[in-house]
Order: sequence, then structure tokens, then C-alpha cells
Amino acid sequence: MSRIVWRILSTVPTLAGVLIATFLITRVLPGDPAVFFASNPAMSPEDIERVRAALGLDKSLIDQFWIYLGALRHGDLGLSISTGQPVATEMLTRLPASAELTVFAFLLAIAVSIPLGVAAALKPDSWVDQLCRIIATMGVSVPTFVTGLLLIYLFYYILGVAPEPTGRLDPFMFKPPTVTGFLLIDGPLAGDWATTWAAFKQILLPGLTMAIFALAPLARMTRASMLNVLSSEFIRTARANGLSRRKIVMTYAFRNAMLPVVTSLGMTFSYMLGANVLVEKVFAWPGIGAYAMNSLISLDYAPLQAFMLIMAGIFLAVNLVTDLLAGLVDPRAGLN
Amino acid sequence: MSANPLLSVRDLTLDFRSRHGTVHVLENVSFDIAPGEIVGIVGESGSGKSVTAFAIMGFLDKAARVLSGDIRVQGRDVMAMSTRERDLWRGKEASIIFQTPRTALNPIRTVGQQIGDVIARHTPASPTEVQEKVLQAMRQVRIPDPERRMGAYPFELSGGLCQRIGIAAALACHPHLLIADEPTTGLDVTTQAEIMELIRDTARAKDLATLLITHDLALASEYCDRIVVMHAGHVVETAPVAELFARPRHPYTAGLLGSVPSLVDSIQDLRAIPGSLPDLRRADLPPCRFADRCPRHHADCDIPGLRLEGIAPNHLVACRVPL
Amino acid sequence: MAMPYSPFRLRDRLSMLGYVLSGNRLHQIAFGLFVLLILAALFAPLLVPHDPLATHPQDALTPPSATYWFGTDQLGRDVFSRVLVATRLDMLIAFGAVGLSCVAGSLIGVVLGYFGGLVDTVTSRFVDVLMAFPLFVLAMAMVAALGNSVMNVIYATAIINLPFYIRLARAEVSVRRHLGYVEAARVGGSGHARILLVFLLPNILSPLVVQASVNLGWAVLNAAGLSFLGMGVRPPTPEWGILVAEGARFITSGQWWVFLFPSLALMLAVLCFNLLGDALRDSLDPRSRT
Amino acid sequence: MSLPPILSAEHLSKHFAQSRRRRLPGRAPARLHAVDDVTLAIHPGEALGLVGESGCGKSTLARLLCRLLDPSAGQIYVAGREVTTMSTAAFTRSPMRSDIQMVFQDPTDSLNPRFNSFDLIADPLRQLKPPHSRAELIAKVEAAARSVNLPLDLLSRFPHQLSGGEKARVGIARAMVVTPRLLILDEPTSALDVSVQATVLQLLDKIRRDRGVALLFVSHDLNVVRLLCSRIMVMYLGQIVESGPTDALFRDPAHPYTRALLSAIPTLRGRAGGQRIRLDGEPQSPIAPDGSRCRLYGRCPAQQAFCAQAEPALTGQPGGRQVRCHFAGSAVPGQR
Repeated sequence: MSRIVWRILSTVPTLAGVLIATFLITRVLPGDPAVFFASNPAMSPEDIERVRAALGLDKSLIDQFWIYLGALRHGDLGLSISTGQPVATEMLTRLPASAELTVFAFLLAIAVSIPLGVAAALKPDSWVDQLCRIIATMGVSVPTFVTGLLLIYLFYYILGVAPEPTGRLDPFMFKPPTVTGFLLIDGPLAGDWATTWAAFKQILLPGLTMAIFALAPLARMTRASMLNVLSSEFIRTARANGLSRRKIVMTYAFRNAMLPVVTSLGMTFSYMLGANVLVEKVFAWPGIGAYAMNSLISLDYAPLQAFMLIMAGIFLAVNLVTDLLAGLVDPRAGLN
Repeated sequence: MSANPLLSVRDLTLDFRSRHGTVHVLENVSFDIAPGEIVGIVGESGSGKSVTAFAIMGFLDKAARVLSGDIRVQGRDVMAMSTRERDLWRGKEASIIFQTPRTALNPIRTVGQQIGDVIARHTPASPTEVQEKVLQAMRQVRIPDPERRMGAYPFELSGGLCQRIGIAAALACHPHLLIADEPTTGLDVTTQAEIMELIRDTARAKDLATLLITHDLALASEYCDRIVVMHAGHVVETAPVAELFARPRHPYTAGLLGSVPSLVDSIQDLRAIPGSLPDLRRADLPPCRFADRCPRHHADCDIPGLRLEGIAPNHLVACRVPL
Repeated sequence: MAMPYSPFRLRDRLSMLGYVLSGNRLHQIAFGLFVLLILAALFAPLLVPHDPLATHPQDALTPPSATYWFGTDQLGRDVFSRVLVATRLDMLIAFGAVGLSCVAGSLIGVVLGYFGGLVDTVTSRFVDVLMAFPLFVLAMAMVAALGNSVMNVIYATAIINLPFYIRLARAEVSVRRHLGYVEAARVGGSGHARILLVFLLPNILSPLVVQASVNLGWAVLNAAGLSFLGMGVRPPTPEWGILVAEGARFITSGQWWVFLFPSLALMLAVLCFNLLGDALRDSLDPRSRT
Repeated sequence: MSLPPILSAEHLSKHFAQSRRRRLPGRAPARLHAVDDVTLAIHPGEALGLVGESGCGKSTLARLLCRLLDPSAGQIYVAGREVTTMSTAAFTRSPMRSDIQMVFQDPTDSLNPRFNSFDLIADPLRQLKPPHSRAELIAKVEAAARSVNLPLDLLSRFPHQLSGGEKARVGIARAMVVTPRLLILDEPTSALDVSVQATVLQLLDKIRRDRGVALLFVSHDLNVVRLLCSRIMVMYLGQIVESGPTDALFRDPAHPYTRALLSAIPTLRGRAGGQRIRLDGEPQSPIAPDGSRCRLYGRCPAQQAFCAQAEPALTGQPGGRQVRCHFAGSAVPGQR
């Protein structure tokens, strides 16, 4: 039990580093936000100073950092300069869109890649193995934005089966009442199947794009890990004792092979979060990636800072969970 | 060779196909083991002793090609078995244990579960019966406090205990043949003695035909009834232990005995065998693969058709000019 | 005086490369593509049929033809010439970024792995923090902070690749530092610097080279992704990411050639580096060597 | 012996702090006692055997004596001069470095795969005793190769092109090329086949006799040590438990552990004592051992209640022997 606590505590230094880094990154961005605010020619240098003081920019870096931390404690992520809205609110409205897309694609990628990798490892050099190899190589070679564009061209322009790539839901449809923020969950909850179906059609292409991106490393890793375990000595012992193939593959090989894969899931998830920015741009998806990019272009640092913080926080949380999961399966980690 | 062997290997010849040509791994390997007998295959690395064991258990990989030979256990042709038949045969009729006992066990399954898997596979039993049989199997290999140990994972046990678990799993379904492939390599001397005594006592008590594969002549001499000496894929000599050590007839056996530290009194008495193993990829391997290293090399040695032949009761040797 | 006991020669290495390539058709293709990419990067300005920046408004958005092999864009610029010329810039970014991060990262990693201790702990923590951010977004932020220029794209790409080399070199060295040959070198009178440079670095070169090859692909993806979003390299400079972004506007009106050909170039380049990485992995892995 | 020892050590100890990851927060770091209070001396031309099972600290002791590791406590003297005050780096630069050389266990691991045999042997020479000309270098390397019966045409080969026995000989030639006065050999033959081992052992004996080089032979194999060494030290859990002349130790082992070790060796000649002496139970943990009891307590067949209350000291016995047992020299109940 204490090891779980210890593992959780071990993220604290990283978290502290993340806080410092997000703070510093936005402070070295060019452009003075106060000047940006004061671009109105009617404003005098005194006005600019007043804005600067209001934003706390006249204080020392250390003081600014403490102010930043103090605000964070209250969930205050600052104000967006370009919209004048609190960043926390804007983030909350956009986070579900990104989260739904990422989780959808993540589950899709896991559902395809793990069976594929296992099947490829069980029959080396068979057609499944070749397919796995092709997918793994292509998946890492095609940029996500190209995948997205190709899918749009094929399914929207040529085949006409996909809806126009303009966000989560047709603008003429009503959103179901927000419970989780995930349309694919809120729709069925409200019994609104038409909206659910429309949302599903919208998420399919961007989800597929992201899934293809995540599929390749996962399938490759599963295959390699499974091959590695299958050639290990304890599998030979299991065969020597005449255990059934089913038992050997499922109980002996699969569970052991999944340990490194589960640990790497956190990494994959993080990559997907990064790829979000590109996919959201291609599909006009109203998520936090697109939001972060727009604020980056307009040098609006509070949303960017919040974005970085949320991303790093999710990364740490996902890694913690996958580590603990792997630790629960692996007695050597001493978690149970 | 014994009248009613439990295991009989006859003229086993096999090679490996590799990128660098065909490796002639085994040629005309023959030997028997009677029930209750412990036979040691002794040889240096590359002599083909492990491959022989793997061939018996049906563990050869795809690169291996059996050219001829016949392996029978209790009169049953092992090589003619289907995959399914062999799966049901392994662990029930014949078992093998390996070196590096810790890595031979599944790291994330308790040792009790692993023994239980074998029992459940080969004998119809309820979970509680399996549990009881697991404890029985653990007691049989003298594991202290089996009730507590059955819940342990391999990493929590010492190497010696892991090997006992391996033996317990191998013997859980009371097979008639046990192959031990270097079972004590990597274990400490004191642990080695305990494991070997366990194997010997079990073989005696259960009338188990046991094949011990080892590079350690002294170990084989202490625990085996009969020894099969292999060199470069040939069986060069086989004889009861006392006779083999008292009067080795093959020059290679004699050379091997002269190089074992425990058999000599001073370092000056130590005799090394000159040269090294022939390259088994050669197409023109001589009839006697020891010929190039042999101090007694004779023109007759190059005549093909060298066979293992009886030279005294129970003593066979493959040499034209035996000592 | 002639060397009586000669060590490895270049010729032996080349013959080994030939041996490795002879075994696998896919590896041959990758190697051929790699040579083509290098040639294109070096000689593209001499090879292009049209000026990549010249506009021909009367020929705007013409499909591929004998004159315009890959068609033209909305300003009538020749897509083929633009794709070909872009090779140089993308290769420059890829090789520059990977070269920087590989050299700096492996030196840092080697030292950390060999000496360990407090510096190692602190630096590893720092790397952990760096890895906690979505690396692509980090690169975006860096380019935004440093300003839009090719050099800054190279630096940003180099920095986000740095952790991989540090971790790899560190892991490889900490495995090897207790090996017999390192201890033997110490008994043989070598100091730490010599052990690092003469004994450890050459022996971990293989995994580093494999990593570098795969990283070339990532670097190309990264640079193209940045310019696709309008960061880093700016139009009208021909760069694959920009070309794809420009072409993307015409997808829903059916002018597929404007986005497809730069996309294909991008994919082929990344594919080539990935396959090359696989080929190197196969050939440098001691288990597959004779 | 009248000559002063080449190498001696007094009260030498090495403790390793356990890694922080395995440690629970708030507890003092546990220390692994790899080597505890070892005193020994090696004289010119002498062959001393160091025997023990895996994990007993014999390899650590070898590395301490070779100045590859810094001791936690105690002194090492090279030809009467204390070297423990020097750093390992300073020792490497001193002329004493060539006097003490080491041969490593795994012949594959201990040869740099990127050097050919010539450079492998020449490397210590270039660092420690740089020759004046290339001709001199070649002459010295060839002489070293001849001294270990290594055919000169093997000098241009790389380690992966050599057999196990050839690699072992390159390792010995590399140590011999700087004309050391002491060779520390860490299980040099344990990876070799018996027939190859025989040649290497005879070679080492010849080097000792012809050149007066002292040997410290570390091994788990008592039989090998018996042939090569005139004196043997037995280690158990970091401590020397018995030492003495080889013949006496084999004829009449005084420590229960030595007796168990000897009785466990498989041998053809029928065991002197007849019965196998079993060590039951698990060894004590080498991490922070309890200093108030005998380290063999719990496994010792001769133990008395008293053994759990006091740790025995290494005491001198007649005939140049030393034993660490409360009952050394006295008749032990149930024994002999």
C-alpha cells in the first residue's frame, strides 16, 4: 500500500517542474500582453502601465510565479486577452470536445492494435503478420494531417458518405443537455438518437485519423512484446508440461506481454494529445488544441499556459494510472 | 543395452539449416534408458546433448530436420505423434526440466498456480483436489512450509527453491520419463547437491527413467548409473559409471577424464585435449569426428561406416582403435 | 611501418552494407529512396522544369499534364517543381535537427549514464518534465517564442528530440559501464574520459544510429506539421507542409493534385527513413550478425 | 615467508547503500555488507585461492584489492605502501597500476568488441608503459601472445571471431603485457569447457612458476582452486570464515561451512567424511546483518544456542590456519 502512495508522491517533483516550465515558457514568448491590450492609439503610456500593473507584469518573476500558483489554487487560469473571457471557462467548454475525440480514437486504436499485434506474433510471416508490419510502417510514416485530408477527400468528396468536416455537430442540430460533455454519451442519455448518430458520423473521420496515428506504435509494440514473451523460457516450460495452447497464449504469454504495452499506453496517449492540434485544425474541431493554436498565433499567453498545464497534468495522470495498472498485474512491482 | 528400455533412441540423425549452410548436428545417436535408471549424457558445448533431449521432447525448432532415426518411449513412436497428442503426452508421460530455474517459471503467476495448471491439464480434478495435489507435489520435492510457499511468486524464492518448483511441476502428474537439462548450472554447490539428491531419490522411489544432461563429468559420475559420452554430435562411448571411469575405451573419454580437476591430484597431472571441435558445417566430416584431435589416429579411422559397438558387456564404443 | 595486425577497414564496412542490403528487397528500396532524396536535395534547383516561385495565372489549377507533371496550384505555380525544391529545405531541417540533438543528447546521456549521482537524478527529472508536455505543442511554443525562421524550427525540433537521445545513451551506457571490458580498461590504465570516448561511445553507436534514422522521419513530420499550421517556414517558400496546407483548401472542390503530390513526397521521405531505421536495426543488431 | 607481501589488506569492508527506489520513505538506507572486515596478504609467487558461493562478496573483494572500487573501511597496501588514501583515479595513473592486473570472468564481456586482439593486448601497454617505438610495441604484444600460447595470426581477429579459450588467453595476455607482479583472476575459467579449462589452468600455473607472478584466484569451484593454489580462503556472507594451506583445509576442514562445501562437491573418489553435510534453511540477509550472532546461524548443523548470541571472531589455529567459529579447535558435539 505504501508503495502506491510512494509512486503517487514521486510525481510531485515532475508536477512542480511542469508548473515552473509552463510559467517560464509563456514569460519568454515575445510580445508584451499589455502593449497588445493597449493597441488602441487612444491609450497613453500611463494607461499601458496601469494595464501592466493590473496584470501583475510589473512585479518580479518570483512574485509573478507565486501569484500564478495562488490563482491556480482557486482554479483561476487567468483571462484570455483576445476574448476577455476567463480561460478556465473557455477550456471547460472545449475540453470535452478534445477529450471525446482522443478517448474515442484511443479506444479504437487499442481495440484494433492489440488483437492485430497478438495475431501477428502468433503467426510470424503469415498474412496477418505482413498486414501488421505494413500498418505499423505506414502508420508512423503518414503525417496525421495528410491522413485526415486523404480521408476527407475519399469519404466526403468522392464517396460522399461522410458529413462535411466542420466540427462536432451539424450547426442546425441541437446539442443534448450537457452531462459529461461527450456527445456520444450525452445523446443516448437524453434519448436523442438522431443527434447521437450525427455526432458519431462527425467524429468518425477525425477519430479514425488519430487512431491510425496511435495504432502503429501500439501494434508494433504488442507484436514485439508478444514475440519476446513467446520465446522466453517459462513459455518453454509451460509447453514442456503440456499445457494447452489456449492456456499458454492467454494466461502465460498475453498477460506478460501486456505489461510493457500497458506502460507505453501513457506515452501513446500523450502523443495523441499533441497530434490533436493538427487533427482539430484539419476537421475544424472545436477542441483545446485549436484554441491553444489560435492563442499562440495571437500571443495570448494565458490560454496557452492553461493548455500546457492541462496537457502535462493529463499526461502525468495517465502515466500514473498505467503504471499502477501494470504494477497491480506484476507482483514484482510490490504494489499488492 | 537393456532388454526392456523405457526410452530408446535409435540412429537419430538430424541437421540444422542456417544461413551459413547445413550444420550436421547429430549423427546416428543411439542409447536406451530402463525404468528406474539414471543415464547421464556428458559432453562439451556443441556436442549435441541438449539437441538430443529436445528431439525426444519434440522441442526442435523449424530449422532442424530429422534425417533418420527412431525415438520410442514405452514403445510409442514419439516423432509420429500429432501436436495434440504430444501436448497431452508432455507433462503426463514425459517431463523435462531446464537450467536457470527462475526464468523457467512465469514471473507473474504464483508457483502454486503454475503447478496447479499442470495438474488441472492432465487429471480431471476439482479446484480443491488440485489444491491438495499441488501441496502433495510440493511436499514430494521437500519444499518446507508448502502451504505458505504455494502463494509465492518466483522472484520471492531462491534459485534452489525455484528449481524444486520446476521439478514439482514436472513430476506432478507422475511421468515415466524425466529429462534434466543441466538442472544445476548456475546454482551454488551446496544447492546443487540438494537438487541432485532430490532427482536421484525420486527416480529411485518412482522407478523413473531419468536422463541427466550435463557438462560436469564428476556430477554425472556421482549421480548416474550409466553415462553416454557425446562428442560433436556422435555418441562415442557408453558404459556403466564405474567401468567408464575405471577403464575408458574411447580416446576422447580418456582425454575428458584427464582434464577434470577433481579427478587428478596435481596440476601437472591435468591433461588438456588438443585442438577443438570440428566445424560441423563441413560437408566432408570424417567418419570419426574426433580423428583430427586424436592421439591414436590411424588409417583405419578414415574408412566410413564407424558404428557404436559392444566391446564388453554393457560397454559400447565408437572407435576403430579403442584403448 | 606497415600495420601487421590491421583493424576494420572501410572496405569491410561497405561490403557488410552490401551484404545486409542483399537480403531484403524492402531495405534496398529504402536505401535507393534515401539516395534519391539526397540527390534531390542537392541538385533540385538544377533539375526543376519550371521556376518554383513563378506564377502563371492563366494556367491556375490545371490538372497534371505533360507541361505540368503534378499540375499547378491556384497561382499557376508548377507543383512538381515546388515539391522537388522543397526537398532541400525539409532535408536541411531534418538533418540539422537530428544532428544537433543526436550529438548533444548522446554526449549528455553518456556522461549521465557513466557517472550517475546527483547530476544524473536532476537531469533525468528535467527530461521527465520535458517529456510530460506534448512535444509537438512544445515545439510550436518554442517557434512562437523564438520567432519564425528555419533555424528556429531546427532548434525547436532538436530540443524536442533531445530527451530520446539522452535516455537512450544513458540507458545503453549504464548497462555497459559495469561490463568486463570497461573494468578491464580501468585496470589497463585508462581514465574516465578515454573510457567514455574510446570504449563506450563507439559501442553504443549502433542504437544511436538507428534512433537517428527513425528521428529523421519524425523531424520531417514535425517541420511539416509546424508549417502546415502556419508556423516556422512561411509561404511562398516551397516546403512540403506548406504545400499540403495550401492544397488542403482545394480538396472539397476536387483539385486533388495540389495536396496529394506534396503529401506523397512527405510520406515517401518519412517511410524511407523508417525503413532505413529498420534495415540498420537488423544489420547492427549483434544477434542477427554473423 | 620472508619477503614482504605484494598486496595486503587490513580490516577491509565494502558496504553498498541500497537503492532509494527500494527503500521506504522515512527509513534509514539499508546497507548491503558485501565485504566485512577482511584481512589478508599475498606474497610474491604465491597462489591464493578465494572460494565462496555466489553473492558471498568474493568478486567485490577482488575489485577492492584491484582498486576498481573504493572500500568503505580498511586499508590496502601495495608492497608495503598504503594506497587506500589515493583515489582510484590517482591509483590508475600511478606505476603501481601495472603491478596489479586483473583477468575477468566472462571472456566475451571483458573484451571490447571493437578492438582486435592486437589492440586489446596493446591497450594497457600504451596507457601504462608507452613503448618508444611501434616496433617495440609489436614486439611486446607478440611476446605476451606467445607467453599465453596464442597463435600470432589470431592477433588481427576480433573477439567474435575467437573461441572461448582463445578469448580467455587474450584476456590473460592483456593483463600480462605490462609485467604485473600480481594477477587477480575472477572466475577466469567458469565459462569454459573442461578441456579448455585445463589448458588455461596449466598456463596460469606456468606463468606463476616461470615469472614469479602471484595469483589471487577467485572461484566457486574448490577443485580448481585446490590444483592451482597453495593457500585457500573461504568466504561466507562477506566474511572470511576459514583460511589455511590447501592440503590441511581439504584434509581437515574446521568450519562447518567449509565442511558442507567440501562435502557437496561431486567427486569420484568417495567422500572422505562419507556423509553429505546439509545446510538447511535460507541464508541470512546480507543487508545490514545482525552483528550479534554467527552468520551461519540458522543453517549450521553444529550450531548451539550460544551461536545466536555472539558473532565468532576469526582466530588463529596451529599450522597457519584461521577459523571463524566458536567451536574451532574444540570437539563439536555431533561432529567428527
